[in-house]
Amino acid sequence: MKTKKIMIILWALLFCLPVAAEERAPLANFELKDTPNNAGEQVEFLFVPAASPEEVPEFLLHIAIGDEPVKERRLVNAGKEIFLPLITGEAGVPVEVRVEAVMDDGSLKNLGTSSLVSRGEWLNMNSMKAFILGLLFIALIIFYVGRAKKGKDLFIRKIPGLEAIDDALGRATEMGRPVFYVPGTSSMADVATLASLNILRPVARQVAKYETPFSVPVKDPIVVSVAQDVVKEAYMAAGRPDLYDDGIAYLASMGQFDYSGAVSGSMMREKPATVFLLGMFYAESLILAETANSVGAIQIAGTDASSQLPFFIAACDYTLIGEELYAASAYMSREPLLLGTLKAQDILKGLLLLLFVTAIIFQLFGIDFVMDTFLKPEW
Amino acid sequence: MGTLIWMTIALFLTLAVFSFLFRDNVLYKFAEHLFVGVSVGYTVYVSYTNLFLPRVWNPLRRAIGDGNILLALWLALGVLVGILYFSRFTQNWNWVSRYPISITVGYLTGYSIIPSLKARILSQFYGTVVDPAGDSLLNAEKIGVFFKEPTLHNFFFEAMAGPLLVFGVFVVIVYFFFSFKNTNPVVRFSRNPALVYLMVAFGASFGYTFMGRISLFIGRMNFIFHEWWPIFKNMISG
Amino acid sequence: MKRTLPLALAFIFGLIGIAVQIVPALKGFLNTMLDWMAIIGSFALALGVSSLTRHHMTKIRRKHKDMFFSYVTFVTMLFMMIIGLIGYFQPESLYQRLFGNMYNYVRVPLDASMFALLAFFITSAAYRAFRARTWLATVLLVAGVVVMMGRVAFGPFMIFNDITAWLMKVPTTAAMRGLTIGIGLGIVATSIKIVLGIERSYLGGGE
Amino acid sequence: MRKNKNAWYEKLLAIPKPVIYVIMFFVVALPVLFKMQISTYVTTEVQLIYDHMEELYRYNLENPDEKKAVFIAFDYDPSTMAELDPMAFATLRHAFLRDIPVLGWSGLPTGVDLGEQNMHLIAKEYGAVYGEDYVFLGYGYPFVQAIIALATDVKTFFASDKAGNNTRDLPLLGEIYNFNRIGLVFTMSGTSYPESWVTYANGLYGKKVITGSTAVSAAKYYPFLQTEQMSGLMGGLKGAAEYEQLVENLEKEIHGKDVKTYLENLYRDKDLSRYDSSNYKTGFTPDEIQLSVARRSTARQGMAPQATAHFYVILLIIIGNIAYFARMRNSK
Repeated sequence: MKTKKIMIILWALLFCLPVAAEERAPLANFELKDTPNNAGEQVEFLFVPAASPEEVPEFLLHIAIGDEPVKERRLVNAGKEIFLPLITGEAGVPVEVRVEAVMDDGSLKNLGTSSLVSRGEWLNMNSMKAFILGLLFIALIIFYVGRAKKGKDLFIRKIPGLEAIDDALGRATEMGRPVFYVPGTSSMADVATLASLNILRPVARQVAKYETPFSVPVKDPIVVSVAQDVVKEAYMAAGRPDLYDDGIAYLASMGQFDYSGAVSGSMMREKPATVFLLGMFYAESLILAETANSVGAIQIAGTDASSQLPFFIAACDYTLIGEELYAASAYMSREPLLLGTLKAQDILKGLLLLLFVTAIIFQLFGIDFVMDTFLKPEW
Repeated sequence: MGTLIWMTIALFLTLAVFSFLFRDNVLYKFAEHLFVGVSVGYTVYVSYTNLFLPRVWNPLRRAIGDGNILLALWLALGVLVGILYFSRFTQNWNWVSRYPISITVGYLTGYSIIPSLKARILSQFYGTVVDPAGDSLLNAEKIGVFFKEPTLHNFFFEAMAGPLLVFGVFVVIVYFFFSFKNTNPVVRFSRNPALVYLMVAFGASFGYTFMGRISLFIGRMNFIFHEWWPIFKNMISG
Repeated sequence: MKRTLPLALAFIFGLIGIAVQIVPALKGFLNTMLDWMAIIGSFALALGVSSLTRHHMTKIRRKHKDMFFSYVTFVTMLFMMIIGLIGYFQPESLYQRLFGNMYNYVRVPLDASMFALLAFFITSAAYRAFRARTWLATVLLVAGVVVMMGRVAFGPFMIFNDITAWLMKVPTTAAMRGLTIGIGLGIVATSIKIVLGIERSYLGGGE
Repeated sequence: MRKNKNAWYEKLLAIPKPVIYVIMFFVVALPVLFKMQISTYVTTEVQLIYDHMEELYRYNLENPDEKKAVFIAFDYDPSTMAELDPMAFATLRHAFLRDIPVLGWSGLPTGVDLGEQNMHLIAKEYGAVYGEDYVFLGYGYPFVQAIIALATDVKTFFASDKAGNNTRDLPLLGEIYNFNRIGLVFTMSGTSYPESWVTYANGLYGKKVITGSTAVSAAKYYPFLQTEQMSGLMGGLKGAAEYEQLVENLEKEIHGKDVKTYLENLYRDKDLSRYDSSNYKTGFTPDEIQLSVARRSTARQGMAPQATAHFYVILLIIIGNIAYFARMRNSK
């Protein structure tokens, strides 16, 4: 008897189920999620409307973040999922979102709430791949610097632009005309500027030895002081502190085109025999290079700005292409420390190329593993 | 009338700059030095109003006002470090200015490492394995498109585009190896193809940019003929 | 003090620069750090102005034949600073209008005209460089001319437009990407050298 | 190798720079001075833009109570104005000609004034009323949040527009305040903003995105056209000139051949109280009419000197090479 009753109830329930399920079919699915790899300053609200736009044209969100007053936002039902970043500002802030459906007759229907406390992570996993690659690079550098210090001879191929420096300086001396050195038109934030200052040192030393007039017009105030130090030390190293003057490296101007106007003007007036254009350049590259050509100077240019390389290639006598600018300080000084890093750089490049080729081959067979694991940058 | 005077000044300065194309002259010298003066004066003004006031002075005052001693101290420390630059004006203490320089250089170079590895290395390699849509660059389907419909367009744009791109990236990277001797077969083999890729790229980029540079000059000519001249004409005619 | 401390500072702040990117909790600190850099940089401006002043003072002192123009630079520089700052504290005043006009009718046209000089320079550079001296120079020449034609192609010459699109999409992208990767490695190597103290030229370079 | 200094090829090889420059000057200045125009060939990617706008116009005709708007993002500043202004003008003209409502903002702080100014400038030529026919919201910052705000209600993001009006008081925004009623998104930019528009407006909300870019960055957007993430593309002055041409043909069809008379009579029979003089002053001075007419062909006028300059430089290169080969042959 009892069993029969239970059976009836069960049967009844079973028949009711589709009805109940239909009633409980959500009009929308939504969820608050913690944004990974951040300091908890933001959480995400993922909203997937399930009802058709005719049935529910709009949804109404009540967003409560921390102690702030509750904000209302209308969300139009376009049948697409929507992803809403919510700014919490810091970790540990409670967030609550209550969702109501605005039915086609204008009535509101509560769909429930989702809440969470924003959380910060210790490590940004998105940067880990790059970080590990950086560590590998450091390890390689330390290894090869050690080898170089032990006196292992490290081969380095010829870089024509750098081979030409001595001749170009000699020519200026013979002609009795000055040498200009432009260390790019960017600030210290560009590593190319530092690479250029690394080359400035041997150039300045040579210039001091030859007693050639020297001029280093600069655009950035911090670069001026560094350039002054570099030139001063180089003159001392060459044994000619008497020739040094703080006016050798000077600030010509601070804007892009006023700087190039001022430098071109000086070039026209002082007629340098040799002009170095090394560092980061923007559109002004060609103004400087063509003016130098007009006064008959030998131009040795080099930049890592790939958009300016075509102009240097077209207008200048010698051009250090991209990476050669960075290799220059090792090339010129032949210091084991610097040569070691250059070797490490090549080895890393080789490893990356190998990885790249492997990834391509695997990808051809439909295996994304290598590519996704090692190369995919995650932001 | 006032506008016309200012526009005439602008016209005069424009022509003064263009006169440099023929030779260095008094007009250009004047324009050049005026430009430097105006520009540096303007930079100082902008640095004071957009940098010093909102990012140094106001936060410092606010931090002190709010009792946020830690932030105030940190900002004050920044000011102190900045003041160290002034040591360059002295004879014996000018090496002190190396402190702010090494802080700036150290921070900025350290900061550049991870973004460079990501944006300039990893994502460039990744983009050479698959295109933005996620298709392999060495895609057999695209080569198939060519065999189905063997037109020149399909050959270059579909079948060969991916493989040639991958090959080009490879040889150009190999070209910039510094510590391998020329006898290395891979290095020797990739030398000429790499140079061809580089020269095509430089030539094409040069030609591509030409238009933008001409636009700039057209802009100046428009100013003279379509902005300054009508106003000037209206002035003298009535 | 003269050398070790600066190297140590570069090392410490280099590590901070790396840390702010891999530890999200330091994000707030990142902004403070950027403010710090801005503060330190704003003091360097004084160095810049003094260097410029010195350069022109020397010209005046040595009675250089262009000393008149050095005065031009001085006067306009001071003029811009003074009217700019007065105008900033007295909005809507004559000073502010004057400053605006100096900007719009002096600085802007000078900037645009100097930039426009490139139209001439790019022509003379093309004339000089685009010659079939060697086979590589021929490649440069052909690519350049084809793209230039493609940029203004019309009617039956539209084929050049297609070739241009292909040249930009395939070989140019390939070469630029190869360059970018190499440059990226160069930047990282140089940065690591500086943080580790292997490269110290920026401190003057003496041992 | 003995050089024959008087040979013709030596002279050609050593053309002095000033000569090259002077010819260049005239090659560009003369077409500008004489307002030379060359007929433009309309490419598919620009024709697409025109077709999308016309489609929107037909939709609005069929649904007069549920009109859809065009959204224009002026994501550029004075440095790229020369190339992008003509695109903005043509787009605004097309919209006002077809009575399509326009919403706009700028994603760059330095572009805000420019964008607002341009909107009023073109609106004036068609008697469009601020707040009813068009609205300029201001500075869309932070950029991505601003785009996402367009998915909900842009009025909550912009409590007031650029001019300081409460956005809830603007009748246009009462009706059209989110992507549901926006048919097309235009972005004009020399930056990478169009990519963000594609990611968010197209990727998340399926909006048609049309890009106007500088000549230099146009190349990188072609892949987006192929995948239809972008629904049209204008690159540089050339793209602008094509669209300008299409819009001018349309205008002639609607307002007749003589734009001058149309402009002179525009405000004659209108109720001037609807216009707020802080946006623009109704009526035109002869100077303004002249400028308005000239502005209708800025891009096409730029095309002629563009083309002549290109041909000039190609000619120079050819001369240089002929002379070079002649020298080679003679020295052998």
